[in-house]
Amino acid sequence: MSLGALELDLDVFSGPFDLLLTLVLREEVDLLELQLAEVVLAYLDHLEQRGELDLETATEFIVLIAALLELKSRLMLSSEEEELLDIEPEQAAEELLARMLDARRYRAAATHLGELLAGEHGVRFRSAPAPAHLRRAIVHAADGSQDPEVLGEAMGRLLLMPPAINVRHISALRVTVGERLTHLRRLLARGAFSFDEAVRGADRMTVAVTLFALLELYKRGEAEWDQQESFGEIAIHARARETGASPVALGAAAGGGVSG
Amino acid sequence: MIDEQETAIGSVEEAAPHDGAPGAAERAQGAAPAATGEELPTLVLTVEALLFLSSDPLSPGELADATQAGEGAVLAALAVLGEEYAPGRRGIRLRELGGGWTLASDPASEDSARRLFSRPRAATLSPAQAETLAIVAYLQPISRPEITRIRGVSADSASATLLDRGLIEEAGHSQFGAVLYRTTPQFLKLFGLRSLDELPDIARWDPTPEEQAELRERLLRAGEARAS
Amino acid sequence: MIDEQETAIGSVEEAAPHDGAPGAAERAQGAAPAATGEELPTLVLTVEALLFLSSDPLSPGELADATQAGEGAVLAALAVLGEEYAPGRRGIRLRELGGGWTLASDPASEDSARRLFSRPRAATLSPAQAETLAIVAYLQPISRPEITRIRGVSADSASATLLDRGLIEEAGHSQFGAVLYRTTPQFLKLFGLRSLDELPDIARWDPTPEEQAELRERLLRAGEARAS
Repeated sequence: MSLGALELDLDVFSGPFDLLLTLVLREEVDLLELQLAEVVLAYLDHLEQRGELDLETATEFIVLIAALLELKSRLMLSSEEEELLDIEPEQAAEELLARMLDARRYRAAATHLGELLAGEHGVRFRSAPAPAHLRRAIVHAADGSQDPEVLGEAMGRLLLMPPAINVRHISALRVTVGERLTHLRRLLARGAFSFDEAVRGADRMTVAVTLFALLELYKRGEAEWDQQESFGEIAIHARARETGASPVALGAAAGGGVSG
Repeated sequence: MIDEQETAIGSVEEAAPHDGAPGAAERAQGAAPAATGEELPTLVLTVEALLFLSSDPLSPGELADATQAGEGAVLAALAVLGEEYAPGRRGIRLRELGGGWTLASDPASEDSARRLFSRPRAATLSPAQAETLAIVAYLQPISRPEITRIRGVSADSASATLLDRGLIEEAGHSQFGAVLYRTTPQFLKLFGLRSLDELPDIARWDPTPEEQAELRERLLRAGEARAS
Repeated sequence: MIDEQETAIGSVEEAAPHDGAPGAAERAQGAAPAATGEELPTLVLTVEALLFLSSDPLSPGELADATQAGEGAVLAALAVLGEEYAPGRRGIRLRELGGGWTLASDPASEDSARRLFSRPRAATLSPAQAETLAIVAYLQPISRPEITRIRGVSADSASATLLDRGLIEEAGHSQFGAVLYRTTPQFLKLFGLRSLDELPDIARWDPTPEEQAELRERLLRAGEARAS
């Protein structure tokens, strides 16, 4: 069973789930009008009818619905919420107010344009190629006026693969302790390193999982670490197996060396 | 052709009585001295609008279907229009061609038309048009659905404009019945190309040249990724 | 389709020279002179033919160049045509749109037109597209990031559709390299506007001072709640 088999009959949309996603991404269905709870209920009904749970499909569904939820919450809040958190409430309010007024103005203007367009309903224009004998004159005047490079460029644009939709922060759930263990072992093999280095550029979930992996390494006696102060840098190094010395003592010694 | 037209008008005169009110009204108006203020029957106006909009000749049958009027009434309407557009009365003529009727500009305006069309225009292609034209040029013959798949967005208005400007034309149908497009000789002239072989090598703009797949396949893949 | 057209027009051309005499005869024999009314001046006929041939609106300047008449004479000719095509008189209307003059069908014929042409007239806009278009119309030239900032949501797919439908177009680059957009003459044409000046002042949709004050109050309370 795939998610494509999930048929929806909602207030604002009826059809397959796949299509709904496409329409949402193309902004042809307004996410704000979409009751995501209805989608979830439809999915549960669907599962019940099927009488079986395909884990892979279920995972896919959860990831997608989570993405939709997040998208929707961003729409409902504001896209630059984080920035706003750093400024004074009055400032934030002014900024928000300005934006809301702008949004309101252009939404009203959009309605006006919609009315103009509706007012032109039934007005059609003639669209026919110029008669051949006149066209001949046109062609002659325009011969060689276009640059073929334009066509090559257009093809280059079309060949470009679009960046994948970024759901890294959602699929982070897929980061496993096992993967992070492998990652840490690889770093250990090269020598000492800091925790920051191990998680550079990673999202919060990955950082958390990496920490678990580090604990696991410690438990297995493969690595140990040292932190000089709380929130300070964590220096990690391989445990010297032969000596069997106290991890703390060794850690302190190695930590000094790494902290540069 | 003129004879045919006259015949048609003749038959309309005969058809008119069946037409009842509009025909009679029209004739009554015809007698009225003032040129201004005369009202043409609705059917005449509708037929005029349809002829205006269509780039191909329309048969009385087609006009009757579209207006949901009888063919006799349509012929009567065409007769009225024939008078309205009698040579010399307007800049547009009503002509009968291959069993259909069409509006065409009066040949008397040809010199002005030539000047109008040969004026230097801002002829640059929009990105959508350039993309659509490039797809047709490199992959011809190609169907509109396929162009849409490659672009990831509809190419309807762009291809309509290109057809309109005579840069692409229809080239039969695909096995699935979709209209196929190819470029025209006019396209080659406009771009200063002697043949399609002179189209620029895409390698220069190719973002992933190491990939070996066919151009068409790769375009489709990228297009689908864009659309999803 | 194009081929048929070419053939058709070819045959018209051949027929043209013979037109003179029968045309005159027809005029003499056909309608009584009174019904025909006054003959329209040649310039009016030529302007009518040019408007018929051109799929874009033509400015008085363009018409003057093509007809080699003065702009004043062209304006007078347009005024005569305006009477000829006064609403309700014909199936076609003369409209001033997008900085020029163009012929368009009378909306009264829409039902028949829809039956004749399977392709429906331009679809309506989605709310996202209408909003994006409104922002471009009022703030042009404007970059996509700016549109996104105002809307609070990405405008990528909406602007792609608007580009494809020829309602907006690229207008160079901002100082930061972002593509700028502006509306097209096609936008004016389809929305029945003579020029952008016909768009109402955006301030028209400002909330009243009281509404603004209330909104501010509400926001402040929310902000304090969050900060505490």
